Amino acid sequence: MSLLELHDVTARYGASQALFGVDLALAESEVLALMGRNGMGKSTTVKAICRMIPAGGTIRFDGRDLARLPSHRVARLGVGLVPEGRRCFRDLTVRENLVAAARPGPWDMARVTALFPRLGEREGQVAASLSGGEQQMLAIGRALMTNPRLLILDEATEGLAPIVRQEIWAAIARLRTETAMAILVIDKSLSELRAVCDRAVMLERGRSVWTGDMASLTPEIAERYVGV
Amino acid sequence: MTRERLFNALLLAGLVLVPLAAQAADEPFTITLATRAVILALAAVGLNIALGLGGLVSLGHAAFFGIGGYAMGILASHAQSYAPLAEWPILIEGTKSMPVIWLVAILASGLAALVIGALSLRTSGVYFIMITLAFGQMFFFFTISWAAYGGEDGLSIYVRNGFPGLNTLAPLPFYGLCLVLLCAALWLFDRLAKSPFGLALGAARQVPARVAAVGLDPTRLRLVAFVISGAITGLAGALFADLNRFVSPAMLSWQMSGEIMVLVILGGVGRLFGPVAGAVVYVTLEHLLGGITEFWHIFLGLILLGIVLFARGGIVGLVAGRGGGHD
Amino acid sequence: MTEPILATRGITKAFGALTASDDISIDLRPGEIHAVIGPNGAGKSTLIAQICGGLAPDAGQVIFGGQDVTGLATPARARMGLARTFQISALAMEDTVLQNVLLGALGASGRVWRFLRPALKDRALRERAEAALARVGLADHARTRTAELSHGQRRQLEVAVALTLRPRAFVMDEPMAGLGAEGSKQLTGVLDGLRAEAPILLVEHDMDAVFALADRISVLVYGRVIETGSVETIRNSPAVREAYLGDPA
Amino acid sequence: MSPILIIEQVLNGLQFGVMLFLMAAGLTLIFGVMGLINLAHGSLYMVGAFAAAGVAAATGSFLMALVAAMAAAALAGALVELAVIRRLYDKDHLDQVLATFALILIFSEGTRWLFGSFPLFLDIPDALAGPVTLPGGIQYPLYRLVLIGAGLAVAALLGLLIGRTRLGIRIRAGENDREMIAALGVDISKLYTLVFALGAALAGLAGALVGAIQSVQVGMGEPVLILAFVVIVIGGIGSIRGALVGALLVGLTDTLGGIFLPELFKLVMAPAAATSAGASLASMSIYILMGAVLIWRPTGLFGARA
Amino acid sequence: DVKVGMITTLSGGGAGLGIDTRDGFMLAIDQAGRDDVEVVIEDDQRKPDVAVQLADRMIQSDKVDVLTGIVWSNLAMAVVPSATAQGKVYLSTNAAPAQLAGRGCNPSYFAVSYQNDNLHEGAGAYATNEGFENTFIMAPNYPAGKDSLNGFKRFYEGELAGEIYTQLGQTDYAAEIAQIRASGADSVFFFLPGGMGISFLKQYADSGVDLPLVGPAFSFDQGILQAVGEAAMGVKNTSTWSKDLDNEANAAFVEAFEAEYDRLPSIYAAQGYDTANLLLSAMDAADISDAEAFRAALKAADFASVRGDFEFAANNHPVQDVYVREVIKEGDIFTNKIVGTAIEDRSNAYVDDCSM
Ligand SMILES: Nc1ncnc2c1ncn2[C@@H]1O[C@H](COP(=O)(O)OP(=O)(O)OP(=O)(O)O)[C@@H](O)[C@H]1O
Ligand SMILES: Nc1ncnc2c1ncn2[C@@H]1O[C@H](COP(=O)(O)OP(=O)(O)OP(=O)(O)O)[C@@H](O)[C@H]1O
Ligand SMILES: CC(C)C[C@H](N)C(=O)O
Ligand SMILES: [Mg+2]
Ligand SMILES: [Mg+2]
Repeated sequence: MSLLELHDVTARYGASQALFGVDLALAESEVLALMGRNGMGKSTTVKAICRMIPAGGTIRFDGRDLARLPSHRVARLGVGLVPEGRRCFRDLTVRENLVAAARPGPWDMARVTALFPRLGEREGQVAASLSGGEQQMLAIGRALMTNPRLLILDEATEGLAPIVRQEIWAAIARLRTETAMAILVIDKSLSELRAVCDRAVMLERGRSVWTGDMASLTPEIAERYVGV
Repeated sequence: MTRERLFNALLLAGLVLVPLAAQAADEPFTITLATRAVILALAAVGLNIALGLGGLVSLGHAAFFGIGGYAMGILASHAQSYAPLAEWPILIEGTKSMPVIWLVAILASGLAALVIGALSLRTSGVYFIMITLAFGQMFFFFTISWAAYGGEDGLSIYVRNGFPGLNTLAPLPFYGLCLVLLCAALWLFDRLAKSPFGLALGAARQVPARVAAVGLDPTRLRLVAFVISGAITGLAGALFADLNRFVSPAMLSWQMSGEIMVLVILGGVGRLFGPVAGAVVYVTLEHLLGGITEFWHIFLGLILLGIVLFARGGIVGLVAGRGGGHD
Repeated sequence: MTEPILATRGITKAFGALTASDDISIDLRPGEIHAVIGPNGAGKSTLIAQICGGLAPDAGQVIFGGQDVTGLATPARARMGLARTFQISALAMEDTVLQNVLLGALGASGRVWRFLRPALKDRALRERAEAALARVGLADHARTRTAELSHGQRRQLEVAVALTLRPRAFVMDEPMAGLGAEGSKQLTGVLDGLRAEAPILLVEHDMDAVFALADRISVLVYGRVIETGSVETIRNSPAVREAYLGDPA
Repeated sequence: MSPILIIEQVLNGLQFGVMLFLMAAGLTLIFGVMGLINLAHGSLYMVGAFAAAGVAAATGSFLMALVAAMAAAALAGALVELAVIRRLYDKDHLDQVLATFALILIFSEGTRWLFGSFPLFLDIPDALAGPVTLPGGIQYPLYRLVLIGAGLAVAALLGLLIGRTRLGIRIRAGENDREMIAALGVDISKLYTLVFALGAALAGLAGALVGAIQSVQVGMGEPVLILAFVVIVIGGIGSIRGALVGALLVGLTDTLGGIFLPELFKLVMAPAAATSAGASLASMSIYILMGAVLIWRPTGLFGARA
Repeated sequence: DVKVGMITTLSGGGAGLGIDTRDGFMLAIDQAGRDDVEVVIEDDQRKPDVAVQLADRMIQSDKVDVLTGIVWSNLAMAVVPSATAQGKVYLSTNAAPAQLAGRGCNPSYFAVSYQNDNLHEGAGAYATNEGFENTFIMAPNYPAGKDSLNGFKRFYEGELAGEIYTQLGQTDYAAEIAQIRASGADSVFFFLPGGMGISFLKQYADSGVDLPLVGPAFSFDQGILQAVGEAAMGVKNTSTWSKDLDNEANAAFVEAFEAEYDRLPSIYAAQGYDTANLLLSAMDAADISDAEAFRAALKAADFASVRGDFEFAANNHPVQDVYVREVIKEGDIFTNKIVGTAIEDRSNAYVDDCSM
């Protein structure tokens, strides 16, 4: 059974519609890539799942319909979000950022700082004064602190140094092998996605237009939907 | 024609026709009420430049309103008593001429806005709200104890000031004057909003760092807006004092600042006719509700609350739909 | 060697115990793209802030156009011809895309103190703004409200605004951040063409873009420039590999 | 002017400051932490004072009156939050100003409708009445000493709550990014209702405590409200410590200014004119203080953000 | 027929005063049972600009003949000059600032209440009679406050231990009380109307300073005494009226007021009541359309005042006694009792400045 299931999901920002029908399914422990060019609706899909915007169609998580739940209930069901643009709590320290999100489970302060030692070093610094990359790590760590069953990473490697990026991909790979966590990744680096993801969904103009195994994602398809 | 424009046109037509009808029906008080609405609208248009275009939430605009009022009160009372304002270094006499009074009101309140703005604009956000409030309070307490001009009792003048060629004592001509000034201010607001200055000011409200990065000084843009804004509100203050033939510290109270701001928000922040709609509705409500019950403030409060909660973009937003202004 | 247009001389900046910029001297010569790379938190944005006037250095100078501009405010430097883009898009979200580029054109033209003529009616300003939009591929979106742009489109607009300034030097903080592969490619093309107009000091983590564009690369680690050189030198420097690049994928 | 008098006046200034802090504490909690400009905070203060007066008249117990004040204000606060305030969080300060301005009108006239137009009676309990003699022979009202103690206790408790507890951290996180903290699984709405009720209860407590030595009447909240705003802005919004320091500064400035400025002016002016000019300047002094602090430190003494 | 416009404060913090004024005034009108007076009542919210506009409306639209009701001097200053300039009669139920008594006097303006200084003058005279030699005096820093201290000093012959102006609306008086304690005064005169007075009295009582207090009636009127409670007990205050003033009209008034409104009247109610009766008496003697005659009828003051003998001085302000009262408790209710007369037949200090 799928952990997360979207069927014919639509969404709009005021007068302008952004999603016109997105279908996707994600099984327990699966790693799925959500791909598409800029502005095709990837982040909007994520917001719809997390109930940060109202959406049409059906969204089910672990068999439950999310349509009527407030955002925090979705999170408590086990959806951990690393949002586009990081959105760390600016005035809180690194430690407080992590504490604010914490819920019981294997992921705690120690484990997060083990994954990202930099966060341990900057524990008492307020998030606003962190470098972009440090903030990104904090956002991932914060999502992990909620001990999610599904981790959503929206452009989680944006703006990171290659070496850190490698670290993060390695971390994702580790999460994939060492935990049962399902992961939904949005990223622009095709090669990295190929390495960690089981399957991919392509979005175009707010519609899911292609779904398949990573193996079947041919260069032609990539060229057509993401332009490389 | 968009719905907003239609609404604006209707509002303006109402402002022209209602007092004429009142005149015909011999209901001079309706004209007085309309004059009050128009003058308050003018004050609010002034604030709308700072608030709507510049995003400067000033809770001290009553200071400019009051300075305008005192400009009129002081000049007129000196004219009334034939005692010059100053004899040294130059002789300054009082005057009962509206154009001169207006000019003085604009200059004085603009100057005050320059000083207050230059100091206040070092802060932003909530701190800006509060520091403007503090300056307002300083002026308020100053006028309360300014014995030379009546202190808390304020200053009365016995006859309304004059305007060349018009009988300002009659309600209608005075109303006409006020309406013309309001229209001029609206025209200015409209022009400003679309002008390069307005564009840059709007950007300074949203992303000051960007504005600085293209070579413009956001603080200077805001300061200019604040000065224009204060000057217009000051002009309204002079008219208000003339309407009442009276000026007192009450014009500078923080409640007055709050009321001017309420007019803008009620009508629609950043909307051209927002302040006008706000003032007309507020004055009408005040007038109608007051007659119904002693506890009419409760209903006024409920209506205001309803507008904030259910009409984004104020009255104009409600009537004309979103877009244009901002909230 | 030609005179550098932009240079820092021994810039130092500390935040408490942390030295974010440690005696940095780099320069930008006409016609080049000089990339600054380095790990997260190395001090790249801090360096840019000091070059552009957002932060005052504790020590050292910023020289622009042969003049010491260390004491000048941001707008003054911009008026002298220094254009920047922000790591996190700084755009007027309520305004249209066109208005955002018009703002840039305005800043450059010095015609901001006009109160009565509509900005949109100023032909010269408009042409300048529209040209910049066309260049980054946003011409079709001129009338769109900026809030409605996707992240990637905002990045493009960010560059377009800097273009309108027609500056003597660009300083760009991660212009590619958040752009899709295709977008990066397109923007790489734009920047490539730009260097003829004005040199670019480019902070970027997108190594494909950096290696494709840069004439020189400086590597910043813990606030210090550990190496400056050509793409080849940097690519093969063990120190840079260790601190930043990691193993080639 | 004798040293004793000066010490006593300093004490008065401190005490006035602590009194202001009681009011400012709830305000800074709501205003700083939840990012809400609550002009109606003075109304909750009034609700507390009226509830206390009502209950004190009925039961004769001051303690019951205090409990009633906090309960009534907390209830009023929770209701207001549920009905109005929660629709304002995602709006900007302007809408908050208008809505809470409207609430002032409703509360003030509603209270007058319920309790009539004349001030109510609320007095110091007998056990705390009258002066005590402090070391140095200073006579000082016991009740005011108790006020000082109560204010400092509130300061300490609040500081701990907001700074140290997970609840406090989550509240502050919500202030930075409400949507995001919800997306991390925190029910921010419930949290905010709680905080608002807590802030309201503090206002109610202040209203009852202060009401016992002032007048319990409609509109009593507004002058204090302005002073409380001045206090938290000087201290830096959201900072409990700032509110305390700000309150003491304002208390001292106001008290000592009122006394010493006229004396100072007498050195250069005729006494009558000096008294009047000194009093005028004294009435402006806290605003001058606030202006000066903000010009020097645009985000207040302990504030980090605008 | 006569149409009366009453502008008074019916909402906000000062509403009690306006409500008493209105109720006292209307009591007299109702008692007269006449159908030839009509009263329009409006709330000025204690804002001068609102008062001015209400006056305009009453004059322009309602076409009233007589205006009345304003409680506060600053509102009176805003309304009265222009109302009288437009030929309307203004009868003051309370506020009577010096400016309108002296050079600003007007034949159409009658202060039925007092001249503002009167009560303070009474307090000064009382302090002198009582043998106080070193009084500490204080008032808020606004015109009425300055008039107050001047009025007190006019009749006070001792020394001043201190003279301070407090802030308008001030709520904490610890600093002033400390100054009083340190000043070596033998008595204290204070003018702090409304909530300011309540705060001061409570704090003073709690401070352990026990010098005798004197003040004008404003801090001791029926509306606020209950709120002050014990703290006011025994304090001397000066007034031109008191509920135990021994005359027939007053006894009838107090009884009728209590019967009608279920509370004791205040000085504002008494003044409102007198004002209405003065108006009615003038209507009996002259027609309002004959302005000259009507004003003469008013000036004759041919009505039974609750203050006993009543006549107008040349500047249309009363000549009356100023009494000294003491706060007492009757059953559960705090109220005042007359204990003496401070000045008899007091006119006012501005008569000679008035040329009419
Ligand atoms: N807040 C918003 N208001 C209005 N429209 C929006 C908003 N956010 C996004 N959109 C529109 O919705 C569409 C989808 O945007 P979305 O952010 O989901 O794209 P994306 O696939 O995540 O792109 P990117 O790769 O650039 O992040 C875009 O066309 C964008 O213009
Ligand atoms: N205002 C500040 N106070 C304290 N420390 C700061 C402040 N601003 C930046 N820092 C610290 O200085 C260091 C350099 O930050 P900077 O933003 O310049 O890094 P960067 O090189 O741009 O990183 P990235 O590539 O992630 O954007 C970081 O460790 C950051 O935490
Ligand atoms: C109630 C009174 C104290 C009013 C006073 N006459 C004043 O002008 O304010
Ligand atoms: Mg996205
Ligand atoms: Mg950076």
